[in-house]
Amino acid sequence: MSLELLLIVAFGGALLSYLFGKICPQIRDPFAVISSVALAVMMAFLYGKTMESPFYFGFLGLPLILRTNMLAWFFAMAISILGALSVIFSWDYVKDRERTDFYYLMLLLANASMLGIVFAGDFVSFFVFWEIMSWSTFLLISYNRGRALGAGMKYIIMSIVGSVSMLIGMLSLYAIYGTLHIATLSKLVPSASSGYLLFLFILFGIAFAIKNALMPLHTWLPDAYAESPTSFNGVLSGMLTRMGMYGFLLIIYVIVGAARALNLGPGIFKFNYILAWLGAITIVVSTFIALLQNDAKQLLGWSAIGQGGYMILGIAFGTSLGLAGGIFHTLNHAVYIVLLFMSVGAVQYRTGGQRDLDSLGGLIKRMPVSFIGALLGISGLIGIPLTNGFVSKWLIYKTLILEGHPFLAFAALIGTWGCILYCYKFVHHIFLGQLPEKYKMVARAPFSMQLPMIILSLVILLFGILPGIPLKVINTIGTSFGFQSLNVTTWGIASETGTLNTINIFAAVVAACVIVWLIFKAGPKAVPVAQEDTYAAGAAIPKDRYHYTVDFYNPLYRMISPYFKDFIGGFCIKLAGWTQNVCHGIRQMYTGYIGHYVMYIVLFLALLIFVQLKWSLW
Amino acid sequence: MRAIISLFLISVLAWGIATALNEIPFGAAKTKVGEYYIGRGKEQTGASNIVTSVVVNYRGFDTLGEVTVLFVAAIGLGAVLATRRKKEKRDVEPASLVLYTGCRLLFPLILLFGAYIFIHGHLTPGGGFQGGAVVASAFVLVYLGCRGRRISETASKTVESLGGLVFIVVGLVGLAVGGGYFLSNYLPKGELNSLFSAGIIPIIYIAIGFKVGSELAGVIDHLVEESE
Amino acid sequence: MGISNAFDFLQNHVYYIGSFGLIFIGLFIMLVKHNLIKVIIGLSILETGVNLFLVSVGYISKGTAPIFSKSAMEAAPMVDPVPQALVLTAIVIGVAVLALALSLAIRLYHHYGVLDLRRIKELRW
Amino acid sequence: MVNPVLLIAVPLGLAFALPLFGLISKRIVKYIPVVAFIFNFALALRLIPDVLKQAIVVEIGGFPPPFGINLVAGPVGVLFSALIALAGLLVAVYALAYITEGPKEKYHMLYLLLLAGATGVVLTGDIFNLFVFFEILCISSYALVAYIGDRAGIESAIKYLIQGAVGSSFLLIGIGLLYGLFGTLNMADLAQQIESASSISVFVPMVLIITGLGVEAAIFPLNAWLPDAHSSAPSSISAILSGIAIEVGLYAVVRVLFTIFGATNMFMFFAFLGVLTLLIGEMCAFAQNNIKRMLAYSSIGQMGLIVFAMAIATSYALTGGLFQLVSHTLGKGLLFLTAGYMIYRSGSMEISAFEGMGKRMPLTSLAFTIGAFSLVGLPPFVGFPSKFLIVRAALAKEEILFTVLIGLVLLGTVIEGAYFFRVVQVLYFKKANGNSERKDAPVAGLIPMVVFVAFILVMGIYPQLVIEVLNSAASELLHRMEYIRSVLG
Amino acid sequence: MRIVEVILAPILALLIGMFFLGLARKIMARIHWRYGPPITQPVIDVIRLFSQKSVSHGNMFTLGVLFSLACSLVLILFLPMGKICPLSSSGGMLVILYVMLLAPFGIALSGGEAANPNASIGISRKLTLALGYEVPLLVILLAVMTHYKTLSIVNIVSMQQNTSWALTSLPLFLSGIAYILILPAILGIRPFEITQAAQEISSGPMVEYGGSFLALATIQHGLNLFIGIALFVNLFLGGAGNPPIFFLKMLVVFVLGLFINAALPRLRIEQAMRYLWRWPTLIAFIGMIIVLIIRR
Repeated sequence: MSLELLLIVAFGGALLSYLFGKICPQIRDPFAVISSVALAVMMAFLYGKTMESPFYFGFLGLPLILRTNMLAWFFAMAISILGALSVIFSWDYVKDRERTDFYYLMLLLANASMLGIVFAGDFVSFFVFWEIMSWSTFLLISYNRGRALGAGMKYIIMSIVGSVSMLIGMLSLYAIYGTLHIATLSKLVPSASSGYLLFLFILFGIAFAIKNALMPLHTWLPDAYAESPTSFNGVLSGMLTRMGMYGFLLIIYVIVGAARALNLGPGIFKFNYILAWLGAITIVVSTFIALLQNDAKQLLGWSAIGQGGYMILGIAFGTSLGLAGGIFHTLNHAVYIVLLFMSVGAVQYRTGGQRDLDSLGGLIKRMPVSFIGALLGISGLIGIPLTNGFVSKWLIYKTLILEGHPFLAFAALIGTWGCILYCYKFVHHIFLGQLPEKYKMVARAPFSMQLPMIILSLVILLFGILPGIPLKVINTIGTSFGFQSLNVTTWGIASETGTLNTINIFAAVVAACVIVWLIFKAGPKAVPVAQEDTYAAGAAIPKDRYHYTVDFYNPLYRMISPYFKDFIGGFCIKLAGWTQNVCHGIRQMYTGYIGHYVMYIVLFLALLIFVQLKWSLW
Repeated sequence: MRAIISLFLISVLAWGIATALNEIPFGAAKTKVGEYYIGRGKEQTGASNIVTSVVVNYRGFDTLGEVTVLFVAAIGLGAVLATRRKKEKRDVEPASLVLYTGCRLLFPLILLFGAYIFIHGHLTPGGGFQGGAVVASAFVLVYLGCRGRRISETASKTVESLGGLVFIVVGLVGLAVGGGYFLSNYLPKGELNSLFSAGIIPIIYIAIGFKVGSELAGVIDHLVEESE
Repeated sequence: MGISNAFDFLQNHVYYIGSFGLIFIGLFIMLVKHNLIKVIIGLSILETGVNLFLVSVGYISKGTAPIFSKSAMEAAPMVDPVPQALVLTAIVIGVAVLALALSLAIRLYHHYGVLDLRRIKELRW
Repeated sequence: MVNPVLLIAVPLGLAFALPLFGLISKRIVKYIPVVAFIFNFALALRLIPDVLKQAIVVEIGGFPPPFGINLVAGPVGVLFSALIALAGLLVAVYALAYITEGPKEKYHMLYLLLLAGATGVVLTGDIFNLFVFFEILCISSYALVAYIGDRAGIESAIKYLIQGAVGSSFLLIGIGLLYGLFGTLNMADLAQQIESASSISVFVPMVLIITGLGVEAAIFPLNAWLPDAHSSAPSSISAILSGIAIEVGLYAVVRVLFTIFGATNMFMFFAFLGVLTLLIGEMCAFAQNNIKRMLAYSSIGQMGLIVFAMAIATSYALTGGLFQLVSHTLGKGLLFLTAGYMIYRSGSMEISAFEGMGKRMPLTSLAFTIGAFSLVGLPPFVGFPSKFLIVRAALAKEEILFTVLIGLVLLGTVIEGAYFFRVVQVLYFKKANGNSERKDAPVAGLIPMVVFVAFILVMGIYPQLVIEVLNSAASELLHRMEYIRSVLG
Repeated sequence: MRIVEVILAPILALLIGMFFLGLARKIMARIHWRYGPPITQPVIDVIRLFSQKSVSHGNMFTLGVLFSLACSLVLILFLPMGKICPLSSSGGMLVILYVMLLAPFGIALSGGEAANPNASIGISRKLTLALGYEVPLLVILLAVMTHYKTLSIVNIVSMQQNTSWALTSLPLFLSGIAYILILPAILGIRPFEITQAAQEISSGPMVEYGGSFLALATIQHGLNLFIGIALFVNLFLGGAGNPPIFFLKMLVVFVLGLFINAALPRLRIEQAMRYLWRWPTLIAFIGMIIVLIIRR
């Protein structure tokens, strides 16, 4: 199973589905599904393999290299599985849209390029795939037209800023070391001067922070998440955004190495402290902004920004525990955010694209599978014990507390508590409460949507109850970075300062539930009643809008809304306006009058002569 | 205001150029290249007019370009003014008989003079361009004196093309027979100071003369037509 | 520097001064005049100045035209023939540009009805 | 060995003969440029292997330099000739269907002459000869800009002409001064005699020449003609002007600076100037709503980038700069060609008029998108390796100043991305208002687009294809002495 | 032995919780100069409610309540009561923190499905209030954990047993004060009972509960009282060597709290939030900074 073959399958699948779409549209969808599932299956066979092979020599004399190791495999596996699920989900979702061939092409291309990124063994191929990912995503984000154009624009401009800064960083590596081969660089770079390392971190950091939506470089994300097709949100939010995490791991732990990276800078202004604080700010601010959102996808978008902060917090301190937490959280977040977006997507699909939280409600009765998906999704997001999010968050908190950063831990924890509020809002506004009249006849989500949701729900529980499965893989990654191995058991992590043992919790919860259920059963059976049959102090119950959603946490909103606004987003918009003005100002230079133009020519000449005569500068 | 700025800028330019000119004393130039041409031009090209030998032979490629520039200008002018060509003919008042006859009388004479100039380009001051300009002046005279007369566009085009082609072909033949050099003077040089001397120079100058004459005539034709 | 020195200077550099005088006059016209025809005239003056300059570069004191004739087979000194050849080319190019400029001016006048460049500013920014 | 003079002589001869062909049949006229450039392209390709070994010096008329004019078909010259022939060929094919009105015969003649002039500029080894060919190039472009004959065309042509003429006059004064100083016009001979460009008597002619050439090369304060001319010309001509004419101007500047004067002291200044040109060009393009003006300003920006790359003056940088030049020719040529038909279909140059073009002209829109991506420098298109090389070269200088400058350059890239992506969005993601019938460009229009796209992709994926030529071209520019030796023996 | 503990602990907690509920009513009545119900009244109520009919609004309505109660029961197992701590080694404080938050969340999910605006308003207040007191609470807990450098609550208790109570030792003194200030909010008693507000929003989240639902909710409330106080005792009063002393400490804390709070009027939710995010948070932060300084 060579890596070239994998990438050929990935990219070839993308192009072929486009062609099939043009030639015979009936087999396009099955083909896309089969190719992406096949990719996931092939990926599974790569488990535990380590290899490296140059696949192309034609680029400016730089060999392009593919390599795989545990880190790459871990990300690749997640990408391919989530990609396959997203493709399955898309089957019905985009069926009736325009330009579906284009959609599939870009979706599969984005997936394939992500695989390319994680398998890239040198920076050129890394960058190439990175850019392919950027523009294919740009085209997909803009796919919905209308407001999506602005979102796509934001995304691509920030992406270009990121890639530009990465380009500078990577080429400065090339200029100094004469190679872009990651394995070679990881031997050479650690001996560089601190200043240079900081320079590298800043440049690469900008690129990865933009992709990972770390504040203050997050502005593209909420709009991009909200406006892109919901079926693509899975890919976008699950792994694509987290390529920034992969990048951070790559630059911090693979290239520079923990030994140098963690002691860079003076005192509390160490590089990783600053990174961690940015992560913490990201968590708190975006959590509270998420609380204020009334658009399901905007809410999830802001939530995803905040979750990105957890991952950064996890990896910032370079302990094996935190690293495991950060990487595991990346995976977990991918699983539940994809699930949540799919659930929103299913609702949108059935309600005609409705994603305004204030207009929905009561869909639990019509779309139970989507509800279960959403419930498990938010459980993971909150980190309820026995769901996957709990384990990774536990690891992160524990790192922060034990490393003596209670303020960061506070930020992380308060993020979680805020998260409960918006998660409840999300579930309550869409699925609970009163079912509006117009959605009375809404059908269940089609099977192609239910299937991925069910799978992901099971994954959430699986990783929550048996976290050892992924943690063992992650532990291998950590040891490959040179950290000491964790004591991972199938049920959790054992250590002196607080052990995690999910089986105990699991047993306790099951026992408690059984007991409570028995007690409950002891009483008389509850009578199911209709929706309208509620206590209204004798007043008539209106047919519609008897569902309290608008300004749900009103007192809280009033308290926090002056302080938690997307100031940076506003600033970016202002910046764009200023740029526009400056550009308009500059072009006034071209007045249209020939006399001026000739004057410019003479001026240029006279200036050069004058300078040389006066100062003999040249 | 602009005038002041302009004056200032120009004075800076003047300052710079004056400084540069210090190194080029007037009237003292005797360059290696010029010396070479004067010294060896006679034998190498067979033309007694060294300027001509420089123009057509040593720097013949420039001249090819120069011809092309004029050609470009003529076509460009035609292209620019082309869209207004299709105008209904306006009645023009005919010139007086004296003028008319005088023009018709002078026309061949001027043509002949022009031809003389370009045919003797390698011997006397003058050459293809000068001769061509004289030829064109004959057409100006016709336009002014015999209003309504036009040269045939096809004919002038053909002459232009042929003139240019002769230049190129003469040059290309050099690749084959003249030692592999473009525009090399492969024809017999003849005796200095005689009409049939200087190899390809007279041929090229004749071609240029025809070409320039017809081009300038064409330019004038276009401009006259436009201004009517 | 006495009057005679100045006169000598003038005499020695009269072509340079004249040629660059023409060049700068032409340039000045192009910089300050609004009328297209005047600008083209300025261009023409500028080109004339350049041509004059080229010729004067090749001048050799008391030199004759570089043409051999039966009477003057080896008559020394001859002026440098190269600038003369260059000037020939430059003149033709000048003529070509001028002709094109005039034709464009004619067409411009058809379109705008004026030749005032301050009013011909549709293309800008 | 084939004589490189044919690269100039054949198009010239065909241009002269074109009216005669026209007499035979009006219809074959438009195929003549195609034939000419097929010949030229094949010839240039044929020359490349020879030239890589050693530069071919052709003496016109058999007179040894510096006494006769000579052509120097070094790697640079042949590279440019090949590029000119390629772009010329493709645009000529495009023009088969695109040029349907006006004096077509004259169009094709002027077109041939323009490119013959451009080829002359890049091949010649004599500075006055360079001036002459430069004038051919300029004058034919003045005429072609005015080809449509509307208000905008004429106005921009006259502006272009006046600025160009002023520039040419300066150029000529500079050449005259040089001749007065050194008594020679041969570039190699001049180079041999000039030791330093710092003395004022050499400096003044140098800046006069650079200013003169710089007008055509669209260096910052000298480029006011460009947006007007490029936006008003027929799109095929815009493609050539953007893709060839200004590049050739830049070639001339570079040749003068590097080979003749060896003005290493000026490079820092030109690096700044390049960045300034880039930023101003990109910012002006950003503020445009007119597609062709936008592309024209973008050309200014690209020129700035190339100037910057050249001014770094290491072999990496020159390779990168030349590569960027190639990629700009391909990218901008493609963009203007596609924009031509989109304007034709929508009847307007406003970007907003292109809404829904992705449906109406799918292939053309796709080509436009690829061209735009390539110019922004996204892989796997040709703009990426070229930008890659430039950035690498700037960083390999290991000077803070160049790092800052490259940062500014890449800021320009960001702006460029912003406006190109805006257009791409308009093409694909806005609903067409009104007519949305699907009708692509005609075949003769599509073929060159496809070929451009193919080149963009192939060279983007396999830059090794040209890198050898570019490397030796860079070393030709960099090693002045080699050049002198190869010409003067 | 472990099994016995597991079974015993919840039952004990249940009994004590119900006792506290009754005690609260009794004491409040006494303060109001009334006689008040018997202390066993809550137990009687629960038993009575179990025999009554009830209505259900759907599966989530039912499951939410069960889930909430189950979580509270599980939580008991993580809290050491004297020497009894059945699940001491399964995640420590973080698990406790999380599970503490699930009980209201379960009620919220359940009440949410009822489609009664009163319930929704109550839930919104309840969650907001939870966020309000969690801010100082988290700071307090983090200060404790940072000070003792462990996440395990058992370790914290044993460390206090070896030295002195956290409340009386310097670094954690302020944290303890802050905990006391937010304790009523955690317990959901006056002045922080706006979430229930029987007169205004008909008991808020519980508005649709009847019969066994209400019984379960009441039990849950009792357990909640137990948990909040037990946590305080464990963290700041050094836990206890054996269960009776532990319960005694809890009783003292509870009664003192009741006396103080019974005199206060009910706060609106903004007032409550403003209060919680001002003084207790400030004090907690100062406490945390002191802990950090001492740790250095």
